[in-house]
Amino acid sequence: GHSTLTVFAAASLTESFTALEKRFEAEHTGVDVVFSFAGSSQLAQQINEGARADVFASADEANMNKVTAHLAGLPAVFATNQLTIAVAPGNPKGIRGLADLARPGLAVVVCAPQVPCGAATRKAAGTALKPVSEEQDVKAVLTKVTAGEADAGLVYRTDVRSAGEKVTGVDFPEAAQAVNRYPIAALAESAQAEAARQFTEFVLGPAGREELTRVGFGAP
Amino acid sequence: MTGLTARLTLSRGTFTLDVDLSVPAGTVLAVLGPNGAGKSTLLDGLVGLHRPDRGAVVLGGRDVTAVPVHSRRIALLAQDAMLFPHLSVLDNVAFAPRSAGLGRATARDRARHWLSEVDAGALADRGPAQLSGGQAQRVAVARALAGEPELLLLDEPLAALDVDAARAVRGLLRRVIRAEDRCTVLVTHDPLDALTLADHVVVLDAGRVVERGPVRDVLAAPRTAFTARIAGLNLVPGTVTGAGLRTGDGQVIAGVAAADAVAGQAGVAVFPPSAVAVFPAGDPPGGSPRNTVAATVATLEPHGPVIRLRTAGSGWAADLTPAAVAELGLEPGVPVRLAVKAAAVTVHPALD
Amino acid sequence: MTGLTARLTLSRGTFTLDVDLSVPAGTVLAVLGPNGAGKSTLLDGLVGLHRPDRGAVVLGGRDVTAVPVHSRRIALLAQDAMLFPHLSVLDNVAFAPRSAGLGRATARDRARHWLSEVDAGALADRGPAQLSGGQAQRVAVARALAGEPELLLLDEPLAALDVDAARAVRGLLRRVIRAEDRCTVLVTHDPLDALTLADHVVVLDAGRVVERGPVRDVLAAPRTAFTARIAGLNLVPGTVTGAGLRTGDGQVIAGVAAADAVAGQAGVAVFPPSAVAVFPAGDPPGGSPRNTVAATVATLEPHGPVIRLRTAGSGWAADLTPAAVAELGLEPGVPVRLAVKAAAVTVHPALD
Amino acid sequence: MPRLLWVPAACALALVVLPVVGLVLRTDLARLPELVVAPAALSALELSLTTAAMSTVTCVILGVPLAVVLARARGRAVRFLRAVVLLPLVLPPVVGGLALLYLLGRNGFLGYALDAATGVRLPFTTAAVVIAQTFVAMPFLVVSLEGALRSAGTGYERVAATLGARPWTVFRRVTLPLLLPALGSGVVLSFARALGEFGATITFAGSLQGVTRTLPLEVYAQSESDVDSAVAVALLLVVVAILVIALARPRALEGVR
Amino acid sequence: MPRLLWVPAACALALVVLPVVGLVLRTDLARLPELVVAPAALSALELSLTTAAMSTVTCVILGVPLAVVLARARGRAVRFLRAVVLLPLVLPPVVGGLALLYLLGRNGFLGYALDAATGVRLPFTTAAVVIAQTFVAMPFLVVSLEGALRSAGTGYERVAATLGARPWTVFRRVTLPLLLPALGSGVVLSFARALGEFGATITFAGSLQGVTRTLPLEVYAQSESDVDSAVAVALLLVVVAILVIALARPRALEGVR
Ligand SMILES: Nc1ncnc2c1ncn2[C@@H]1O[C@H](COP(=O)(O)OP(=O)(O)OP(=O)(O)O)[C@@H](O)[C@H]1O
Ligand SMILES: Nc1ncnc2c1ncn2[C@@H]1O[C@H](COP(=O)(O)OP(=O)(O)OP(=O)(O)O)[C@@H](O)[C@H]1O
Ligand code: MOO
Ligand SMILES: [Mg+2]
Ligand SMILES: [Mg+2]
Repeated sequence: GHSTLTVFAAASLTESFTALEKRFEAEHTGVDVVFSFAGSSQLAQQINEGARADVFASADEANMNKVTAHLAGLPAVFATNQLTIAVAPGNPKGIRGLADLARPGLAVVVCAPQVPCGAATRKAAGTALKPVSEEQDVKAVLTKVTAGEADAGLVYRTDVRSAGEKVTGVDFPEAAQAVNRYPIAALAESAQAEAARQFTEFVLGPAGREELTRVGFGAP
Repeated sequence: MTGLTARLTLSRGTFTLDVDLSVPAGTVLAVLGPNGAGKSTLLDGLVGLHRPDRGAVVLGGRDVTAVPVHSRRIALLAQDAMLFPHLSVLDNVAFAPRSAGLGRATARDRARHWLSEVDAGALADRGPAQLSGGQAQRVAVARALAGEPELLLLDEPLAALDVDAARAVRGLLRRVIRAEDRCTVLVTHDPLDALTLADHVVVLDAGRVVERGPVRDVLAAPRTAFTARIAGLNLVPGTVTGAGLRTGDGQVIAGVAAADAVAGQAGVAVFPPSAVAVFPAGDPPGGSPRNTVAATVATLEPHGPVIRLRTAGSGWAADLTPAAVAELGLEPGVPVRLAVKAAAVTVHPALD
Repeated sequence: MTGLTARLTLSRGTFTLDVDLSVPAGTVLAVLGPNGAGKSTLLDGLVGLHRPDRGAVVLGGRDVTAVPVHSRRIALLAQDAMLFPHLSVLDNVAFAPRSAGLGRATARDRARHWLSEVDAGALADRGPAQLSGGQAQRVAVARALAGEPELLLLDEPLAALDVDAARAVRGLLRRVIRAEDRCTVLVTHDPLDALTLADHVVVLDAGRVVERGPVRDVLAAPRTAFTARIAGLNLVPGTVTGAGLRTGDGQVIAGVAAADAVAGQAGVAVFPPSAVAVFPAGDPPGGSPRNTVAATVATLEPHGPVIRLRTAGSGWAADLTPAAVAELGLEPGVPVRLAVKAAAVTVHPALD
Repeated sequence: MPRLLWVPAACALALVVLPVVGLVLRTDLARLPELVVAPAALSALELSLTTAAMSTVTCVILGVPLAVVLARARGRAVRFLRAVVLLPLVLPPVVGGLALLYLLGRNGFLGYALDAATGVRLPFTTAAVVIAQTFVAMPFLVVSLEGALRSAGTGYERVAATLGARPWTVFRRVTLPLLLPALGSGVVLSFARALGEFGATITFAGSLQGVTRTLPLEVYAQSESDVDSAVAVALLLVVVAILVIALARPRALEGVR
Repeated sequence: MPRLLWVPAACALALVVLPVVGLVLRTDLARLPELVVAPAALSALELSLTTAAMSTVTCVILGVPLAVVLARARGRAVRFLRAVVLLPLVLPPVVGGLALLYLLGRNGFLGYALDAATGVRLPFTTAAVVIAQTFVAMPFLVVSLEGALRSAGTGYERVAATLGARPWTVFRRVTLPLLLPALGSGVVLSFARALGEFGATITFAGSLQGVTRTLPLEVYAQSESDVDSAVAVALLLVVVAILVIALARPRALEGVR
């Protein structure tokens, strides 16, 4: 038979999971993987309100914890992500680390402390930064940098990777204090427990590893 | 009783209308009155567009006071044509038949009939915006008639019509408003319409009925200055005497007393302008005219085939041929002497 | 020349107006014509609301054809009052003075003046929705006059007015439209207005001028059936002869030939209904009336103080007293004999 | 019309047009065809057009009566209702979506009843998209119609009643036809709002390809990996919307009067 | 008005009201006062009200002339412009913000010129918020006014011209006053849209407390960490908006006619 496997995945997984979908479907004929990409907290909310999902892949553990009641098993971390400083291509302002971001006249944007990337920024950089904007999500930070509006922005490595030529990433050591962990879990209500388990394992396995590394995620 | 009986008290802002009237089936009631007297308001009240404060409207035995407008079987041709801008002339006229449940084709046939009755058959496919003022008015007449209502309310249906159209529509109205089970209320400023179309007349002023009765009686023997003016009659108030009437300033007008005039009571002397002769100022003319009065020409206005001359002083009107006007060199300011034969003057009891 | 000269060709849908006219300063031109003749369209063309296909409007020496509406100094009182719904009556009338640059207080003073001229001073603070039809019309008259324009265009200014108001406004117009440097075009269905207010008249039919001239000349000697009807005159077309006129079917009407009537050419015999006597059918009456014709009563309509009787057959109209009507037992369908004295008939050359 | 008005009008136009021009200039138009034929974009476009059309129809069916009631009924309550209708206008769309979820979700009191009675669960279905879009788009229709109804007045409706038309006939043959120009604007506004709806949809309906992922959601998903292609897809949306509006707004709606 | 209309009207109302009721029921109202006095919420509220008011005023100043031009001018170009005005309606707000950024940002061709000439940089300022809100809200004003202008026709304007009023006077003393009811609706629509604006603001203006973080941005930020408090803040927004609209829509705007 033909069955549909619904995967709720954090928006930042769009690229890697879309690539994984093809490989998974090739290996598991008869299963059609469908994604719902949104903010992790939105997805958690929806699961709590009765969304019929089979798998949930969150961008942080906090949101995964909100849906503990609906999980089929314990969540497993399948990827990590780490902050980096996105600057204009070729780094014209010569930014080498967090300290440089305090330079006067430099327009810096970060995530708002309420969102995961902002929380990570707090953890890594403290309150020393004086940003011109605290963005709602990491893509908004990246956009400001690619548009040339900001001289530097704190984003994830995956974001720098996906932006290609348009930004350069400058890693900084404090980022290691705020590693972001991505957990995945099958959901208890799933009508396709077997396929859900298979997909979870697929993401955690070598194929998943390969695609996730390609877009910049770190190993768990 | 079949026909209409209504007693209405209603207010619009500071204006109050307080009227009762009855129109037997098959008859026409004309409503006369100056601008702002409440004629249109009365029609709105009858049709149900204005909720009366008190009163009742009874039509053909049904009390329709609480019946919604659309079920009253009363058509109103308002002062403003108000053709539906989104419908063709034909569909405007077909509106009432369709609302009564007729099929499109039948309704249109009936509409075509009524359009040709008002001589507007050629306009059927036009939009209302493509009509002249008079054409729109004619279409509005057809639209009101097409509903074949039990009570027909017409607010100045002949205004804006040219003479031919007015004549045609007057003829049409005469035919349709006499239908056995229909009664009609006709608002007009033209006593001619009242005379030719109506059985009875009420005269409104400031929201009240100031005069009512059979048309010819009221127009021949008006008891208010307004009715006398539109009826084109001269009217002199005073006290009834044996030989006629004595005015407030002691002048006596010889005349024929009507049957109901009682000597010593209030009365009015009534005589048509055509009965008034005009002489140069100075000696009163010898001969039969016993009532003469000195006056000054105020205005001269053609009135049908004659010139109607109004005077300051007495305020009387006289109708003269243009030749006489020229011969006497009459123009505003010229002093004259007016004469009227007593046989032409009737004296009626006055209302107050 | 001061005053207005205009030559306009313009079209609205399938209708085409093609008119030229001139109105010397200080004079009034009346425009008559049946519904849909193009009277309102003509005014729209003059004021600039309709762009002419060809033609020019010259006012006081200025060619205003390309001048925008608001700079033409032409006021238009349209058929529909169209008072600004968001302004009080006073501010409606003050609109033109204010547009001319006057201060609010001065403009309102002027507005009050004009309002009292049309006897609507008491309505100053009302909203247009609180007026009766005739009150709105009076306010619209005041609004048009308050601009003190060079050219005044009036489209049926007296329709919807009661007799007193009509008389008052007629008097007002007579005063204001005679201003030295002003000329006026007055559209009306009422020959009375033309007679009392205008110097010249043009009669429109189907977008063309079919008759023009000094008012009295045109109304006394109309050359089209329409004008004859509204002027209340009988008009019989035929060929001018020495003694009068011969109709298409050989009947001869004795009459007085006008100076410009040439024997053998087309002409019209003209006589007033008041000159027509009515006798019972049968033998022609002995005596002076030389023109007699057999006919059947078609309609009877009161007309001022008389009854106007129209006949089938000849189509002539006769004015009778109600007493005569009663005495002769006249009603539709009764056969009669009509007579008119030759002295009362004038024969004019016809236009075609 | 005063010539001077062209100055602010031109500014207004510039404010609207220049950014879009800038956007087009910065877009790699060469890639557009490739992006347009991408199955994800196509299915999102199709979904967007169907759902926006369906929610516009729903808005009309429910909103026109509501506008008439608000414009014609009298009383205090109506004045209050008039303000209530504006709720979805001011609610941030995401919160609106949340509200719908709380109402129609598994734990919502209506959603629970529905599930128990029929087994139907609305969230994360195409129906949910339509509901979300209708929720946010409805006030646009209602407010614009109500204004038009109010300024049109009741004159013609009264005339129709005197001609014997019962209320329903009056509504169908007079009120509605005279409302057409305003209905045209209202439909355009609500269709556009539905087409661009993002926050309420993603919250209430999720973002499942082919089921609930409309074009704005697709743009959002795209933007995670490639902003330029997201912009290109957005331009596709714009072009399609303008075309649909231009074609679907026939003469009749532009004001016959 | 046909009684039958109450049925769909009630459905429409339910669709609008029930979700909000659901929201209120699920909110911890006890915490509301505490959330409302939070400085972040207060400063966001203040910013939202000021910027929405300013952009509504801008919309009126620029949008009314544009609506008049579109409704009254003739010609092909105008038909085209009429469609162009709808652009911000259909553009996903985030893309709209991007477009503004591309135009007025440091590297945008207008932004660059502005920076070079005056040293003014718009992004990340409160002015940017107003611009973004004006951009998205303008079409609502223009479309609703244009419909009204069209159905009102030019009759009274023509009468005014015959009374010697030059075009500017006609506009000021006839067109505008007669437009008031529709302007009322238009102002409500655009104010509400500006108040709820999220995507374009965050993209073009960023989100900095007290400078550019309007209430919807605050709600969104809150919702990531604490949905309940986000909802509470959103309800605050709703209450304030309804109050402002109810107070700022005086009789005059409700149709004097
Ligand atoms: N769009 C149109 N298409 C065709 N004919 C039209 C159009 N608009 C107006 N007309 C016609 O133009 C003619 C002139 O109209 P106009 O309003 O000037 O007449 P009028 O002389 O003022 O008549 P009335 O005495 O009834 O006011 C009418 O016959 C009318 O039907
Ligand atoms: N809202 C209002 N406030 C005060 N007076 C009003 C209001 N509405 C109407 N009126 C007055 O009511 C009176 C009656 O108006 P109505 O339209 O019935 O008069 P009418 O007899 O039809 O006059 P016309 O011959 O001019 O048509 C008028 O004097 C009018 O000014
Ligand atoms: O959408 Mo995210 O990946 O929760 O920041
Ligand atoms: Mg009236
Ligand atoms: Mg006319």
